[in-house]
Amino acid sequence: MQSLLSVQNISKHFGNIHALRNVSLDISPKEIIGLAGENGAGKSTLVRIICGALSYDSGEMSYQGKPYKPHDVSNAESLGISVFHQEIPICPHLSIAANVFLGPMIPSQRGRPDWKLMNNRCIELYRKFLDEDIDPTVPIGECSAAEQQLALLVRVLSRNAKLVILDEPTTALSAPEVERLFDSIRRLKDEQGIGFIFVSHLLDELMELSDEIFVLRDGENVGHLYKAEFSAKELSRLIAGRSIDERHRIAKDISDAEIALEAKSISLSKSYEDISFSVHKGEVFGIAGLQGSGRSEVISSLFGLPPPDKGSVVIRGNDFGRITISRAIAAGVGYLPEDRKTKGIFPDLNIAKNIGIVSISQSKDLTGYNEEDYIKVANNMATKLSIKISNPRDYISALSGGNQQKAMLARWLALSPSILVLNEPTRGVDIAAKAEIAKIIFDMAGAGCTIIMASSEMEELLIMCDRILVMNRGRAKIILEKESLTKENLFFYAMS
Amino acid sequence: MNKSATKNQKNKSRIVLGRDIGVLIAAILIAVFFTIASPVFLTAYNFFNLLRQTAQLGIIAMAMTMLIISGEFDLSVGAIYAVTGVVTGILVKNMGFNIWPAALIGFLTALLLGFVNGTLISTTKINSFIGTLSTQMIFRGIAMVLSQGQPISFLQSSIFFDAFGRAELFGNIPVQIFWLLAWTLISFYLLHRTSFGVKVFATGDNRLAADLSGIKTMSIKKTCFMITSAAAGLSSLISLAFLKTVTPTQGSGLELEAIAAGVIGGTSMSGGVGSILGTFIGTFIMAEVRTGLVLMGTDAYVQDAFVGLVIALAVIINVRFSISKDRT
Amino acid sequence: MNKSATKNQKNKSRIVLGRDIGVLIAAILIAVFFTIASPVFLTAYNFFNLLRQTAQLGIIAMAMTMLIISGEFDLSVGAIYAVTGVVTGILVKNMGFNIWPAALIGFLTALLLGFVNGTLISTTKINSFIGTLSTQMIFRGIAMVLSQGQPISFLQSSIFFDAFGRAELFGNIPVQIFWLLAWTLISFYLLHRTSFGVKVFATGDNRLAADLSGIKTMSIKKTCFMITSAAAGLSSLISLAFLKTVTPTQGSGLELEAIAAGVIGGTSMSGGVGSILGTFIGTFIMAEVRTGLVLMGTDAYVQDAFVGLVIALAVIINVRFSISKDRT
Amino acid sequence: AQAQKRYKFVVITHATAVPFFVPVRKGAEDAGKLIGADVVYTGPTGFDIQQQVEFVKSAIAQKVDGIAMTMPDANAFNAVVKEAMSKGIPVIAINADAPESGRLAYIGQGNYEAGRSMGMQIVKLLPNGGDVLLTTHTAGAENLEDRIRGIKDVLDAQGGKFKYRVVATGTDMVRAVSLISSALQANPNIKGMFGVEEVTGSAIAQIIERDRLKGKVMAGGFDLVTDELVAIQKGNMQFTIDQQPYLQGFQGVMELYLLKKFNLTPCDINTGIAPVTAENVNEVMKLAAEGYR
Ligand SMILES: Nc1ncnc2c1ncn2[C@@H]1O[C@H](COP(=O)(O)OP(=O)(O)OP(=O)(O)O)[C@@H](O)[C@H]1O
Ligand SMILES: Nc1ncnc2c1ncn2[C@@H]1O[C@H](COP(=O)(O)OP(=O)(O)OP(=O)(O)O)[C@@H](O)[C@H]1O
Ligand SMILES: [Mg+2]
Ligand SMILES: [Mg+2]
Repeated sequence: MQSLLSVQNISKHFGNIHALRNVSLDISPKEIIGLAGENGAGKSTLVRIICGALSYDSGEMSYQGKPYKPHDVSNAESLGISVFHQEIPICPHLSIAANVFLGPMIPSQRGRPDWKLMNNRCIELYRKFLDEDIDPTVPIGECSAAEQQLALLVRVLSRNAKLVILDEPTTALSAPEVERLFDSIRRLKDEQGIGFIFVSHLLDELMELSDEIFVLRDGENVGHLYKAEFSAKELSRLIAGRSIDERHRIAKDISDAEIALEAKSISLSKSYEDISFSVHKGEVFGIAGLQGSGRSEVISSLFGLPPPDKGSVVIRGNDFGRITISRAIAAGVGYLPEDRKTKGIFPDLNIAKNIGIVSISQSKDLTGYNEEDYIKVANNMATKLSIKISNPRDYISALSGGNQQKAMLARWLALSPSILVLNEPTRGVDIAAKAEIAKIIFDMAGAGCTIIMASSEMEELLIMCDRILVMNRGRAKIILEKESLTKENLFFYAMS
Repeated sequence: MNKSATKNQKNKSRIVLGRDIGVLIAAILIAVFFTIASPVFLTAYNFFNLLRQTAQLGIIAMAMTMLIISGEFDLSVGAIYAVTGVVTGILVKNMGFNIWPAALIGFLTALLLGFVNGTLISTTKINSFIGTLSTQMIFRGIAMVLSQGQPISFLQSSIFFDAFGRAELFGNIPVQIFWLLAWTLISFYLLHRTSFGVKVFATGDNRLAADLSGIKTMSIKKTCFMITSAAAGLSSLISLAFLKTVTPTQGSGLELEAIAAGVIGGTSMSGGVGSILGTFIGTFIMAEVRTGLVLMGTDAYVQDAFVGLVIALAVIINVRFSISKDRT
Repeated sequence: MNKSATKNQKNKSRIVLGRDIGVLIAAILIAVFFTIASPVFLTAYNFFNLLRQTAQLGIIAMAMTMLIISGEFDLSVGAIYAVTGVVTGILVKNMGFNIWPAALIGFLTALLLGFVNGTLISTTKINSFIGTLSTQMIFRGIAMVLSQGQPISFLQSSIFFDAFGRAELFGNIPVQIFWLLAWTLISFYLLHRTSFGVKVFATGDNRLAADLSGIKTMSIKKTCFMITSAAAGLSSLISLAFLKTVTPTQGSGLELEAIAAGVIGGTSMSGGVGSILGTFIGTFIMAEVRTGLVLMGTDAYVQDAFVGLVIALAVIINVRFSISKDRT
Repeated sequence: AQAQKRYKFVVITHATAVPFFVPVRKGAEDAGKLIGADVVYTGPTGFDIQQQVEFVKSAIAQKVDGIAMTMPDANAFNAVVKEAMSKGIPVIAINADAPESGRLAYIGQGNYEAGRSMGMQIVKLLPNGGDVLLTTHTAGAENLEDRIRGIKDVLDAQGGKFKYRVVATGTDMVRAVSLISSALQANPNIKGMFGVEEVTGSAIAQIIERDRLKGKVMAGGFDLVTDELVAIQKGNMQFTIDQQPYLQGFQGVMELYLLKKFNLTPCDINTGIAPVTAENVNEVMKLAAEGYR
């Protein structure tokens, strides 16, 4: 069969970073190609080159047998290439329908955008791809991250494309949503002969969906596996360049350790109601639940974002009626936000300042700031957490996603907090880094730090936590521990 | 399910009028206040006076609103306003042109300056505050040099002056009001009823997202700059026809007023949010306050202070209003 | 290894001087140009002239830079400058105060107005463009009402006038230059060598992230507003001492010049990026261009246009320069 | 003796963008041509004393042969004028005077005087007094405030016959027209409207013409812009005050030249204030078009 897109020896550099070196890839119609690689391997760069958003230095592409050199995004789109981008680029004030149909050619009638048609089409598309009913006129900025991600997925799937590229499309989705999405993808592939390129850090997803997997490392092709050759072990070895030992949490019995944090019947209107739990010193406590279950609202409330309206949070015996960020920090609580880009990093500050910022924020305004001190701290943390940095004076944006995430953790670890609240600690992070972050968390817990984490990846919670609170529609369903801590239980309580 | 359904109802009403209703109420309240304070406020004469003021600023403010929605703004608009008038003036006065072609050339000059702004900002990606501040100084210099600092008067009569600024339709409606309404309709249609409008919103809302969906954000911005300069040109011709005179210093400060009118009307300085009707009412509020204060006999020294106060209040109310809506 | 080593070298130099080196080179090139064009340019007399001009604007511009880095800016700074002078003036003239306490009260008034700005912007979260545009009008109104539109002259003599604006140190160095240098050092220390400075950068770079790291971004912004108003107050006292007169209209347009000076010096209008030295040089460039054009005998009408051109060029060069650096 | 030294004189005004100063500039440049000297006209675009001082300093740096400048503040220029004089650069005040500064002479007639002159015209037009509007484009602008003060002093001296109100409009003429006509509406008893500069003066002319108030409301303005002169021709407006700015620039340069060349001591010249009325408007118009008035 004639190949749909063939990429040959593409190279691309940004300044003195070689993002891609002689990368090649081949995809036929009716085929799903998996694209794997650690953070910064060049996956998104390749995607952006294929869709015309970036130029490249050398190499060739051909599309449907003809030489292909897109000069911009709309050019690629008009040829039937449609892309879901990793950064979830939405226009928050526009409606879902507008975001779905946004482009150089907005459906219109006599020059006027045809909202009726778009709204109706939008409803149909959601039914078809996701089996969901929605109101397409809601401004998308008011939707959750998952809903936004779904909207952009509907968008790419609706374009009648011949080649669809999905760059980490599932990071905000829950398992059932992922399943529905995968069903649609398979259906489109079979019924319409569409080719897919699928980028993900989750090996299970990759292996489940893909027909072939290409692996990139440091901007180069390092492997190409056919379906029959798929194995998690081999894949992770190719991605990381070494074998990764995934460690499970060896559950400890800490039930008689002192209580570090206790939530006493906390509620937040429209988010969650009457949640109680207590976490012991040195424990890793997980909070699970589907999107919209109130999981991330509960965990961010522990850091005052916003504080619960009712109930109280007791931290090491101190009752914080209303908990605020500064009170939480003073009480030794650290918080890792779920969205690194908008809530975590300071793109124009260097790595040392990014790591040192919390201790800087806690020092008096007129304290002298000596960069050398913070460079030392940064170097220290870099060794401890094996963050790959060449110079702490570089901007943090020079780091790969996984290393940025470790730097975010380092920000708090530098203060040796007694409680760490982690919201999606490994979102968008590659498997090697994920394993390392898990190790860091275990070490912290071993040293007596209390960890409370929320994640949309149930597997991750199962691997890492001593106990898991399962939430469903704003309410606590159960706290699973020891023997009851199984995948089946987790799913059962989360979905019931 | 139920919850999200009621939420949707609310949202729908917002798209149609919600955002503008706050400003509208403010405009009415202010009118009521001044009517009580001064009996003259609510007369046809005064009303047309108000609208005439609204015309000149409003045409520019509505275009500026589009530009702000697209994520930029233009501090040189007052200088473009001056250049248009001066170019037209010297063509007529020193070079013996007929007023019609002279005005056309003046208008085209405005477009050209808008093109310069658009190209400067969209290709170098410098911030529009500083970019258009510098072109403001340059354009103003052009007006000064061309006119040698002198005002230019038009002594001849031509139907041009009637058509653009002097005629009174149906006996007492100043022709400016016709231009204002025409421009409002065109802008409204362009921004709220065409694909171009949707692209303008998208560009200002999230440039990256717009780029990645294939919208040529650079050319959208450039077009918005040119629409703004066209508005400055038109407004300048209207003022020229009305006054039969132009000065090289005219229009200074107009840019800030135009931006303020837009923001009072609910336009967000960070782009992606705004409406033509809101700006229309915003401009009307500015004129109301200015005129009302004069009618009440307020001290000349505090008038601007009051206008400032009203701007601050209007914006705070609008922000509160839209925050509380957005956060539900 | 080798590659990354050279990269590090580059980075180090960037942080120490890199960002400012571009502006410095521009300042030197401009100086060379004017020295060739006019022999008077490179004289001690003219140099001190330049620095004296730099003093008044520079003090404000450096504070404004901090404010811009924190993510806001202040259009009311020229009005605060006027209020400070007027308050001091009427205390001395109408109420018989001694100049020292009068100046102190004037200065405290400036701080108070800065506090008003800071509170308005940080609690209502309205955009600082429109927020401080409205307080600009209000503050200017206060200056007008207090002075009844009249200038106020100081006839007495006091060491105050020498200390702030009239003395010449070592025979020929105007005392303003001392104030400028003192303020530069303090600002430099505050912004680049204290925790406060890092918090300012963090606040402007990513407010959400700063909040989550425990920085009280609201109070940081408020403090920056007050530092800016303190600068306006100080600068106003220096000018008052130098001229021995104040007018209620003084300082109009100062805000735009201060912002422009900062941006020429590499400050980013979107916050999180900037430096005191850069702004110092930026202010110096503005003074150089103004003075150089006068020395060359440029026509009065085109001077501002040239200044605009230089601003545009300086900013474009700076943007190019820093884009290519940032993205490597 | 040295061969013909070419003198260089600088004329500095406090707001070069103001049309008022255009004849000042022309007068100064004409004088320069006449005597074969270089005349540079400069100054801040908008009113700014601090900046004006810097312009003077720049002139000193250039070691020019003389400075003719406006001094719109009683004390602000004292130091810089002394500095110039001590370096052998003669300084003459034009248009606005600061006697304490140590300048050699003053050429012109002040804004306060001009205001008084307008006040007297108003009294002549409205012998029975009444309500009048005084209009200004910028409240607080020094020169305009002086004129207003002059008018008020004359009107106040009429024993309470006059009631006046100051309306500030901003420099935009369209808005000026609107606001002034609103003010007129608010008080139907108004007998006269008088603008203290050309913007509101022209606006008043517009209103009289548009609302057909010719003869019903007296009107006057400042400066010799075409709009006002035409209005006087048509009888819409009764007078405008001319400060003869050409003379200020011309004589300023002449006196500097005579001092340098023949050591003739500069002396004050009253350039007079010439109200332009229907009687002399036609000749003035011709001269104004040529830039002399
Ligand atoms: N616009 C850019 N300017 C400079 N460097 C860039 C740019 N975009 C990407 N890079 C660099 O190119 C390399 C590849 O980045 P890319 O985003 O393609 O990685 P990725 O494989 O998608 O990683 P992730 O799994 O984190 O999404 C990284 O080192 C990144 O820092
Ligand atoms: N999905 C959507 N996103 C954004 N705006 C929308 C959407 N759907 C409808 N609108 C807006 O709602 C309004 C009503 O749209 P609709 O197409 O139903 O009205 P219409 O009656 O056809 O329009 P008109 O009033 O111009 O005749 C329009 O202003 C349109 O812009
Ligand atoms: Mg990436
Ligand atoms: Mg990627």
